[in-house]
Amino acid sequence: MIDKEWLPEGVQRCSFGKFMIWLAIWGAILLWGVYGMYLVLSKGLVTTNLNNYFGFGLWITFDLAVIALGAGAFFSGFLKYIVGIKELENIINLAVIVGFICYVGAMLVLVLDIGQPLRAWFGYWHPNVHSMLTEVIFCITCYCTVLLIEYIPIILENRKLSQNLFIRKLAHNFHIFMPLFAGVGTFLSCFHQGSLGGMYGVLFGRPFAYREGFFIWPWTFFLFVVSAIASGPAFTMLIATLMEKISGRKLVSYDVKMLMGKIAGSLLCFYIFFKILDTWYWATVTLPKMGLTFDQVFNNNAGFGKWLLWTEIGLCGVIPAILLIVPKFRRIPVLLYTAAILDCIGIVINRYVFTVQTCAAPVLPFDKWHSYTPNWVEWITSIEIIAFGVIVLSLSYRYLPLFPQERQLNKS
Amino acid sequence: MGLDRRGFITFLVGGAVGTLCTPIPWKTLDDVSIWSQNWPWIPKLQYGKRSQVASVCKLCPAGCGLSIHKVGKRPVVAQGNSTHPLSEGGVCPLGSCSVRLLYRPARVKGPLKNNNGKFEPISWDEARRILSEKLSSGKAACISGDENGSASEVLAGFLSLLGSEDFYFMPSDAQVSAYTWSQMGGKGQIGFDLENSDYVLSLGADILSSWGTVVRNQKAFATRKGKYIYAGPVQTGTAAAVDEWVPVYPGQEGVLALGIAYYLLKMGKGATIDGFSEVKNFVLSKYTPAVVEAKTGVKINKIKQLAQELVAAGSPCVIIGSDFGQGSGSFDWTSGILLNLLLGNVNKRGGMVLLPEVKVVESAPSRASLSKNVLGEFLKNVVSGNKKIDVLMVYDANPIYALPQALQVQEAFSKIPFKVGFSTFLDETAVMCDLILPAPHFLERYDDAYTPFGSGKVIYSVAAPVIKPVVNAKSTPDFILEVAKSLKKDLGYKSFEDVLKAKASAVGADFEDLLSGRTKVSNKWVGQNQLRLSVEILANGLVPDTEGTFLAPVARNYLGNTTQALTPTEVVVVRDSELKGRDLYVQVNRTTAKKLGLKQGDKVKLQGAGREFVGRVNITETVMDDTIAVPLGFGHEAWDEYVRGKGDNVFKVLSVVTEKGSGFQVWNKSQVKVVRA
Amino acid sequence: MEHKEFKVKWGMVIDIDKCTGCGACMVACQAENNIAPMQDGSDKTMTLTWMLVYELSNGKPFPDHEIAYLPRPCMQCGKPSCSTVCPVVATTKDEEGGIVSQIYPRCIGCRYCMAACPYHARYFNWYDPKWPKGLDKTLNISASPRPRGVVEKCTFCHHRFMEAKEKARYEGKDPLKLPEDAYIPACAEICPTGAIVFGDLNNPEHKVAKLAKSKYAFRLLERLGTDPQVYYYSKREWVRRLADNYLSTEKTKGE
Amino acid sequence: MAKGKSCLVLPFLFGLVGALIVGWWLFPELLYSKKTQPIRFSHKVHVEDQGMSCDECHSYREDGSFAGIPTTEQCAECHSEVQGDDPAEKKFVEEYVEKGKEVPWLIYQKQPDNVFFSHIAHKGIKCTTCHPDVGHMDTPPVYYEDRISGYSKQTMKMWQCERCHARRGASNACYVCHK
Repeated sequence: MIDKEWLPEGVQRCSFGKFMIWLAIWGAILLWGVYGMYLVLSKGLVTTNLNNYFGFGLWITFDLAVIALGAGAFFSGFLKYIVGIKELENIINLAVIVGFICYVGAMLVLVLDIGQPLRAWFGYWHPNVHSMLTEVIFCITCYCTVLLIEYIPIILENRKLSQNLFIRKLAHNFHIFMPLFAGVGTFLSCFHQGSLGGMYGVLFGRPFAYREGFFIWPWTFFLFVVSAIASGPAFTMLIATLMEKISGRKLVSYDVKMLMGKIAGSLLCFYIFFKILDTWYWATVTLPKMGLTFDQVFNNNAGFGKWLLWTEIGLCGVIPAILLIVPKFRRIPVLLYTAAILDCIGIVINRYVFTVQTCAAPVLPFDKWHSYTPNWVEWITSIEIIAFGVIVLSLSYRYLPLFPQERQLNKS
Repeated sequence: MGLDRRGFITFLVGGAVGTLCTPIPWKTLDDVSIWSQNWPWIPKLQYGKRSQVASVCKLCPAGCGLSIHKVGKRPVVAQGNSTHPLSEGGVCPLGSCSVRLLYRPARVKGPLKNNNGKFEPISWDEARRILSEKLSSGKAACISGDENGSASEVLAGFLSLLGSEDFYFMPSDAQVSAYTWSQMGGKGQIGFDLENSDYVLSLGADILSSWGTVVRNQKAFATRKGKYIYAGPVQTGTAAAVDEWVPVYPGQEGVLALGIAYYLLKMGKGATIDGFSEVKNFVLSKYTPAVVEAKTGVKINKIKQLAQELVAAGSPCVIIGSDFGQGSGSFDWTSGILLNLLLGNVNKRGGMVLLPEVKVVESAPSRASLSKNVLGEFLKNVVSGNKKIDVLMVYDANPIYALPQALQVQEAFSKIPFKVGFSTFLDETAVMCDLILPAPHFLERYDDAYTPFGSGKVIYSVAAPVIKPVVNAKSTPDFILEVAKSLKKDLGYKSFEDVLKAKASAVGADFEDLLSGRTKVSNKWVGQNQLRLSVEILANGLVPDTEGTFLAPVARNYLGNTTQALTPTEVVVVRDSELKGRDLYVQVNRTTAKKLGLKQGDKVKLQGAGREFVGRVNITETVMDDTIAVPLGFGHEAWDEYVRGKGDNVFKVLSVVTEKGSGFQVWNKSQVKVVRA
Repeated sequence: MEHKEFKVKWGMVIDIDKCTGCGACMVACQAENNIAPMQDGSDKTMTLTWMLVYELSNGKPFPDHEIAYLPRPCMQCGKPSCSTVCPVVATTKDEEGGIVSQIYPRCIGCRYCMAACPYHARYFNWYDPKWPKGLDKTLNISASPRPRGVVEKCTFCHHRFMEAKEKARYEGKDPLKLPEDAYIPACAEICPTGAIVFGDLNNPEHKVAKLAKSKYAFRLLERLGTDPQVYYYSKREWVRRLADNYLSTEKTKGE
Repeated sequence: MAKGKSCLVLPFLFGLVGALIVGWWLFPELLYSKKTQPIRFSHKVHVEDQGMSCDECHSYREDGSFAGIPTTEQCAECHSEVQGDDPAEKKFVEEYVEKGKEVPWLIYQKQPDNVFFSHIAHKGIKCTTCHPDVGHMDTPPVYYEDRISGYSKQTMKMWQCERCHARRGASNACYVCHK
């Protein structure tokens, strides 16, 4: 193997050629996505299916979804470094990288999504402190930097690189400061997960999204934070499992996975309780106050039926919450994974309806429902982010000691 | 000391730190974002001194006075002239686009000669030489779309000097009304004094959307003293705003008029006209309420109520007209006029008034005699060979697009060996001509409008060019005067400007005053001799309808009109219930749709007059039962990318009937067969 | 959120009963504000129509069916849902007169304001504005052309306000005490039936102030709390009811 | 060790100083293109020799707007024919007056189209507060155009407007200046 001396010690990896083919496949998708980006940047957003009704579409949904799922990074970091749950060190590296990928991807998509990317920095230079989106811009960029800083020491742990004394020392210093970054990251991430939710909750012109608050205003601020940390760990755990399936090697012990499942599950219980409360209050108090009924803000013909809500709260909320919180179920791998998948799907649906259904539901009584289907440019640029993630993760897995348990688990 | 790797890295770090302390990153970031305001394809504003000049809109026959706003020497936008009696500061959507039309991509850029299907640019001198040569040896005819301008007078006068009587206006209610009135022994042009009326009943005429002096109608409506009632098959803009909409089957408004007349006669109303008793007996026996209800779809009670309200009004006014401004017959107008006569409001304040005509080109025939020239009959005779024409001149008109029986029109065109199109835009007619001699946009030429049809006053407006032609165009009447000169025919004027000056003095106005936007207005009415009325005409309303669904074409100013296709600026005004992509919507109500087995969005064919019209179904309750409404103004094959290929042309499926007693062609009562495509 | 009060509050009263849906206001607006022509205009999901005329229906079948037309400019809300969400201060409500501003060179095109506005009054430049050759000569020098990728909206022809102030200054008058007809937007100016009336809602002398107090006056989606500066007027109850969302048990406001 | 350290300081300094020179000297040189006015217009001749006052050419119009630079038509009120022996005047008459063309003057302070600057609202302030003092110049100054943004180097930046507005208590609402 050509890259033998770059590989972590004592682990097995597939042949370099095979690895290259794997990279080439994803690289091709990435390139296709880059072409999509080129189209968008050179010809404008007219190349997408976004329109006057759907200013927000797949991209923002994708953004919010990956940011929520990427929450495993900050929350695992928080639990490991601040709360001190030691077992999490077995998966924290992966959590950080997944988070990094999610955030970089989100930023890329955001740059595409705004009509004037060259002015993206205005968010810093001319900020409107009243806007939730300003907070999002601040936190997302700052947290992205934090994740980069957290990612660097993992890179520096590469066998070949760490032979260098300076690098080794540097990596060590990074590690010392890691709790600090974890803290900063937790603050930033919490804040902007909340701001993302707040973005919708404050839309008092959009009954579908508008939420009043009990003690946090808008209420979605709180719900988005909790839902993100209720799905992030599950997502990290799923990625680890997926990597095991693909590589055919054991990477994380099932105990750690169950721990992640338990964390996600407890939070999901907490979240879904408040989500149900919130939905109930919104349907019975907020909407009628605006002159609307619960029935009016859903429409099967336009693709925004109530089934979405039942799926989100019931199938992808209550059920995984039970499966994850009850140890008996958690111990059965199939149930653990299914529950985690449902959990993630539920959060994606949540982000989707807040983004797209908010725009689709007519507010003017004489307006009508509109439907939206993303076109290939939107899809490929989103898939491109996934390809980017796969490549980063593949490289990281191959060359960096991500999983402390890997050697142990694959001894036989 | 050589620079090792670490040294080099430190050098780079130093450079980076240094660069951050220079304007490079910050200024570049800033400039690049400023550059995004200034992409090369974003136009720069060209500042200058603002001014306003008066003009007169010639995009439709309504003759609104415009105020053209200029920056430097460039006209920028058109607004209504607040001192003009027909616009009072308002202007319709089409008129407000007039400046932008100067640069419409479809403009004809210069004189063109058709060389075996390919248009080649020629000079104006050559054009004059070719046309003079053709005219000196052949029989000429002319079609004009300019209903109230002196350009038509020049053309008609020129034609009669050439020994031809074949001058035709594009068909319109103005023509039918003039013909009907002169057949009744009446004098002058029919007008409606809406401003002073306290009860306006519009039978068919879509007065607030497209009919007659639209903007002036709207102004009169806004300051109305009493009720406005609109009877028509479709809930148009007029129906939306007026006090009451009375649904009536397309083209049956004349029958409704006689239904109302029935009650007036019963109330003992009369009129001093020849043969009145015969007329009275005829109406009372033939147009009984039951008959009228069956024909019009209007309930007996409603007919009676309208009659009572009209009688109760102090100065009622009944307007009659085609739902889409053309295709009406003498029957409709006779019925409407009869109603006004019975109400005793003819030449009365707030009623139907008669306005004098003015003519300054001596050789031109009078309006009354020109109104007898029916274009459809002419084209029929050309096709059948009864009429041999060598040269056809078309001015400000698009007959190939805007006449029913398109096949016949095209055939007639192909039988005429030499056609000249005096057109501003490359329309369907122009592209079939042998010579295209671009007429200037109205803002680039002298032009006038004398008492637009529907106006209740005599109004004469004249406009001078606001800008030099932006293409190589030449005023058509001036060109005609040149051709006349080369043929040694004397129209009595050196230039079109002189014609206008003569007209100004004939109406008793100062030419310079007119140019500055001060319009000549007079309230003079024409006294009448004894009128007559024939029962034969009135019998036309009793012809049984053919089988099929009623077709109600709908004219809307923002969709363009018979001469001007949908303008680039108005494209966004088109509703999503009118057009989707390239498919035009036809409108039917739920009941009719059910009857015809149609669902929302279905593709349908409307079959009529041997042709087919394709559209999609939009179900809306704005259309009365058994009726299918279709917007006019689509299905263009020429012009530019803003209209070409959008929708279908409803003129194709309009069926033409020759009216008994008048010989007029009528197509406002068309019916079509609706089939799923 | 802070609710700014202004001495002058520019407002509109649109008499729906006078509107014939002719579209003149829309066309005047396009020209006045330098909106480039588009090829497909009936697809309202892609067009730029700062002023848009909606067709309202009373929902009944023929022959009880009625229609009305509702021109919809920007409502210039007293409590805008759009300006507060803008991340880069490209839209504010801070100038005397209460017009909600939109600054194109500042806008990054995030479209958050579009998501926030319940009136669909905000428009994104999806296309590169394309001017057929020569048409750029008819551009209004008062309104700046925009590139693609920014959001724009009706500004009550704000440039006319600035020009009216300039003229008042030239004539030695107080630019903040403009006479009623010194400043009116293009749509109000062109409307052939005079359905659109414009003026200062805070000035009891102005026609708008009087009309807005009528029992037939109403605003769109009042119960959302946006406090629009555009009023409508209709004697038809069904029209007024369509202005806001009502539960079936609720009475129309003003009834 | 000491030697090694000095080795690192020097390259750092080289890099730093080099970047500073490039950034502060070379970059502006490259960024701006220099342009001269199409006609060498001498304010001096008009103001000092002919005794003309500024507002004979730079005046307010009746709608309160500021006319800025006069049009060729206005200039031709005097310069319909060549009067003196200045080649610039000859060029102006031949190329612009006789052809009826406007001179593409370069305006040092030209604000973008999205700015509505009302001269009359700033009437009390001296012209030279914002404009270069060209009144007595024989040759117009060189015009620097930013190659990236396309604007004049001297175009006032928004913060400058805002600073002055703030100092004078004028409103800094967006719509005070933007259109």
